[in-house]
Amino acid sequence: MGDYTAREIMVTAAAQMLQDGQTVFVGIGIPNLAVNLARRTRCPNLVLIYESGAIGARPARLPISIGDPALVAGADGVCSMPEVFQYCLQRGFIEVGFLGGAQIDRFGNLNTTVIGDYLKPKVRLPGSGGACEIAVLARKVIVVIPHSRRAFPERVDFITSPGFLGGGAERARLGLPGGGPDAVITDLGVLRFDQETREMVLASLHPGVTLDAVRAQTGWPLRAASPLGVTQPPSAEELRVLRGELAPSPDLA
Amino acid sequence: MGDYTAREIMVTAAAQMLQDGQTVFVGIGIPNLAVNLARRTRCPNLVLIYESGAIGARPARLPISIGDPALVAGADGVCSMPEVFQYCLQRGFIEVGFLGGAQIDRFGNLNTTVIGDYLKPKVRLPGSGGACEIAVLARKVIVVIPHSRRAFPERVDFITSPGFLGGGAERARLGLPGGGPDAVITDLGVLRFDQETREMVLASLHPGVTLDAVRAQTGWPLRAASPLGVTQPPSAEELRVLRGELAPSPDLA
Amino acid sequence: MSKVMTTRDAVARFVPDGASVVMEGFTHLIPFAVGHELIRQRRRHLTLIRLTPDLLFDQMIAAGCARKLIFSWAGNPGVGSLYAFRRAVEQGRPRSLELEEYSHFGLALRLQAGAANLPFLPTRNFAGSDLPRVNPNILPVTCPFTGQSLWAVPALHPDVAILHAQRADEQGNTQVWGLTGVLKEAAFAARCVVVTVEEIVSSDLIRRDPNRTLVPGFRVDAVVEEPFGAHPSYVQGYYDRDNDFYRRWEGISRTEEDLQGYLDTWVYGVSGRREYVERLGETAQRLRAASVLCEPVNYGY
Amino acid sequence: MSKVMTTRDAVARFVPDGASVVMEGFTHLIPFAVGHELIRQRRRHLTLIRLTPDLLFDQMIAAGCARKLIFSWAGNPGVGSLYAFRRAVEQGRPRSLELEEYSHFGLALRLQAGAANLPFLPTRNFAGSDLPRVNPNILPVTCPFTGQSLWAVPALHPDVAILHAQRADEQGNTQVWGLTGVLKEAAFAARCVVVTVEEIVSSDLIRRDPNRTLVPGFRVDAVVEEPFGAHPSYVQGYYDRDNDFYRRWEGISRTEEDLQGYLDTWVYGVSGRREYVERLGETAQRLRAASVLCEPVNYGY
Repeated sequence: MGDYTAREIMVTAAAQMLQDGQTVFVGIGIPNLAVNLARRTRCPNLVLIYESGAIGARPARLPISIGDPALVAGADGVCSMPEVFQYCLQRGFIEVGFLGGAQIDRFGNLNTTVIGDYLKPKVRLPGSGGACEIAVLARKVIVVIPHSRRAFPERVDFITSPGFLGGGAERARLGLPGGGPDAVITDLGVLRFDQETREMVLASLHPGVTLDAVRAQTGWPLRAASPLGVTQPPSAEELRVLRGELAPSPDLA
Repeated sequence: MGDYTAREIMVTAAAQMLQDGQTVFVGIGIPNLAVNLARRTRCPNLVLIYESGAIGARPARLPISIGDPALVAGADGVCSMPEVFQYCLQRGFIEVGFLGGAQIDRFGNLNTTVIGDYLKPKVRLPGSGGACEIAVLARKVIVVIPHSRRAFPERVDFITSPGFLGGGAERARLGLPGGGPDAVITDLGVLRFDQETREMVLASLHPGVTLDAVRAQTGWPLRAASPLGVTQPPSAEELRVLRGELAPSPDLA
Repeated sequence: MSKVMTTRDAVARFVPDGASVVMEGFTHLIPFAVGHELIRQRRRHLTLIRLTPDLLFDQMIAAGCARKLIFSWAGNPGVGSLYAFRRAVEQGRPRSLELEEYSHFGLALRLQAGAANLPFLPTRNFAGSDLPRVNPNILPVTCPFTGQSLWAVPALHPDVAILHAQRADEQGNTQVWGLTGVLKEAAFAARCVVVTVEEIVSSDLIRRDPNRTLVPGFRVDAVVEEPFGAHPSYVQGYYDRDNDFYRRWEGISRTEEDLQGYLDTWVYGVSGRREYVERLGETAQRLRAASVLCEPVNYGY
Repeated sequence: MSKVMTTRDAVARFVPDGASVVMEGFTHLIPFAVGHELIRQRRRHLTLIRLTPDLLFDQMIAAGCARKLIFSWAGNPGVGSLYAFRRAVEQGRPRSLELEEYSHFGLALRLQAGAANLPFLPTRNFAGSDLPRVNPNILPVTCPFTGQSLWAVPALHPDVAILHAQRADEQGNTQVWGLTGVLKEAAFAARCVVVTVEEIVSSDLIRRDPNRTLVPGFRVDAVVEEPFGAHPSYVQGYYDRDNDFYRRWEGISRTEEDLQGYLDTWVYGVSGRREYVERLGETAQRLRAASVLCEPVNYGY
């Protein structure tokens, strides 16, 4: 890798998937960084919507939570949560939703609920939050998740947030309104979904990463696109913003 | 009659049915006068809710419409109309709702939709507005309507706002949440409903009105309570408020 | 990405003949400026949607714009009838008018279902009323938990929502105070949204009080600055309702001739709202709102 | 009809053992003062309801108040786990905890159905998720108009709603700005409502800006003035979130001993919120909000 961290290229790869003027549903962590980076660089007219009810947010500091007061001050508006979920998300106005998770499987289904059995969990995770509805209802979903064998099992222990379910036309058959996962961004590369089988396919490797390294961290025989691309690394401008305005505030250091 | 008009005793009879602290759904016309009179006299803590969304209104002038700006200035709050209908009325928080109409029948069903056939009406009336939901959902309903044979037919041409339907237990059987009509106030007297048959029964005559005069204006053989009461006439204080603060403003003269 | 345009352009661009148009505002904020422009541009075969058709739709019906009316209360509040509406329904003049009729709650719920993109919403209303008998869009639904029978109405998705508001910025972030009625539901239910406002203001002013934003800019297609755009209806903080005109409407609308005379003078006879307000003259002055300011609140953290 | 009382009295009067209690506020306005009083009064067998249990319910679970949790996201946002919650679920300590789990949308909708007094509300959410498989309160429903299958959740009617807000008058007319989350739905869904506020203000101040009223007084049973009542959560315009404390919770909650030590000092060791704020000392000063005032608007007519 170059002069940037694995986290930084995840952020910039996610930011590069956005187009100016889009209406984006933002989560915490890397998606939050990615969207705020895009807004400060290529996409000044991005509309940031948080499930907390902040509409058109312009946070002056990097919000640690999706309910941060900086998301309200200077925003275009505030909605109640029933309104955000119904009038924005269910109504189909969210063009891009971001998701993360503890596990993702080959058809893009996500688990943030439990590791192990639901009633006797090995690890109890936080649960859905707004993830299930983003997965079902957003026009498209971008997943950001670090690559590991544990995080990329053949099947997830629990489908919190449906991707393409069993693959093929199953998602469409069940009538899910949203388009489902469009890309998965990890610390090793970017993955897309086959338009027929809906199986995850490696689309690009981050600079310096090998296909074998990705396969070693994936719990099923991972297909790779051919030709296999190389992810565009963070630009100097992006790194400047990420390490400057978007650096965690001192009290979060 | 004494030193007051038929309209004035309708207003005071309606006002006298209210208790301080009640949550009241207010319509225009006489109910509006009655509720504002009660608030200025016996019931300073009456909570006035208008279907327009004004909550705890304290109009400084007599509102000509239920959407008057004087209902907002100085009110406790403002709700959207879906909230008023669902969170206030359907939730069961409205203790008293007022209704008027072009026709009322012996079981308290009201018509404000059409005279004649629905598809080929002789007279097209305004329709339900909020009346249907007040009739179905308010804990109890007080009807204010001038007495005439035309307005008191055996059966209404159209049930806009259900009272006790065919009488007896029919309203309960259909599962209407609200208690239905409690009293009907006319320019001749006050009528109540038999607890068994749910038929309208004359409860009191306004001073100087005879039972025969009421029966002559009623489209079915009207029963009268025994003993038959006499409606309490407007007090000097009530008349002072009605003719002073609650007189129509100059531009409405 | 300014969305600012004129009323004339907004109407030409977003409201074709045959469109279904919701024009909301409960007593407050009724979009008369756009209604008059629709009459001037001789729009035809519209499906007009409002809880309270009011003088606005009475004028549009008289002018021949309407094919169908979806409504819940058609009267002149506190005054009397809408005579153009009654002529259309009772005598088919100037043309017949198809009616689809709800109660306020029912029609508000149709817009709410549309805004939420649900095919239906349930209600405890309507039991015992004859409304479901004459309107096939009110159907029973069974609760999957309790087995209880309720009534349901389907979503309404008008082609256009036309709203008037106190203020918006150039991107369409629209702020309203006073009565909000079903404005938000109408805006989210519709396919596109035209907003006229008393004032186009800076985005900074909007963003200093985001809780006042009723419709966010991403939902708005056109913004028009149209002062006095709601007269004879009112705008809280700007001007009072012209109750005198509402009362006079009872006389004006009683005959087709008088109503036509009104339209000739006040609608066809002016090029737009600015000329209309000039013609209003000192009536506009008389209606100007007193200043009754609220206290500012702190958004700091 | 003043409804003003102390937190101690409000808890004693409105929250019996075994009650179902919704304590809302999404990141903003979390009612910690009342939560700590519930712990101090050793309330038991509560059904605790929140979209995001947060540190508040982690503390109440550790203190043994909870029998059941109805929730949709149980974590420490941006930081890590709620370890008392996890110990209860994974190891049954200090006692087992029954879970009833939704997504945010699902649980918000249950409160909305409760507020609207509907037995259920439909949603296009949940298709394909395993949530309906583990929660029998998510059932299919068929649209009577389109025949489409959707999912539905039932109404939730908690015994008590506990909310914190910026201000209210003595009658309970409660004003909120900034994020409102599901506060209104919780207040209307519940059987009774306790509101703590940063400031009890004059009714005149409230009535000068009625659009800011989120919960009208007729819906409120008790009003308590409890400055800093949401710390370590925040109140827009009053104080910032104590993000540092949220981060330190990761360490405090990891062992039962450290968590108990926290409760001994900050909950059992103080008589109420006033002493808690004194103990916070200059942290409270540090968190005080800057002044970023909005412009007043005109309610005149």
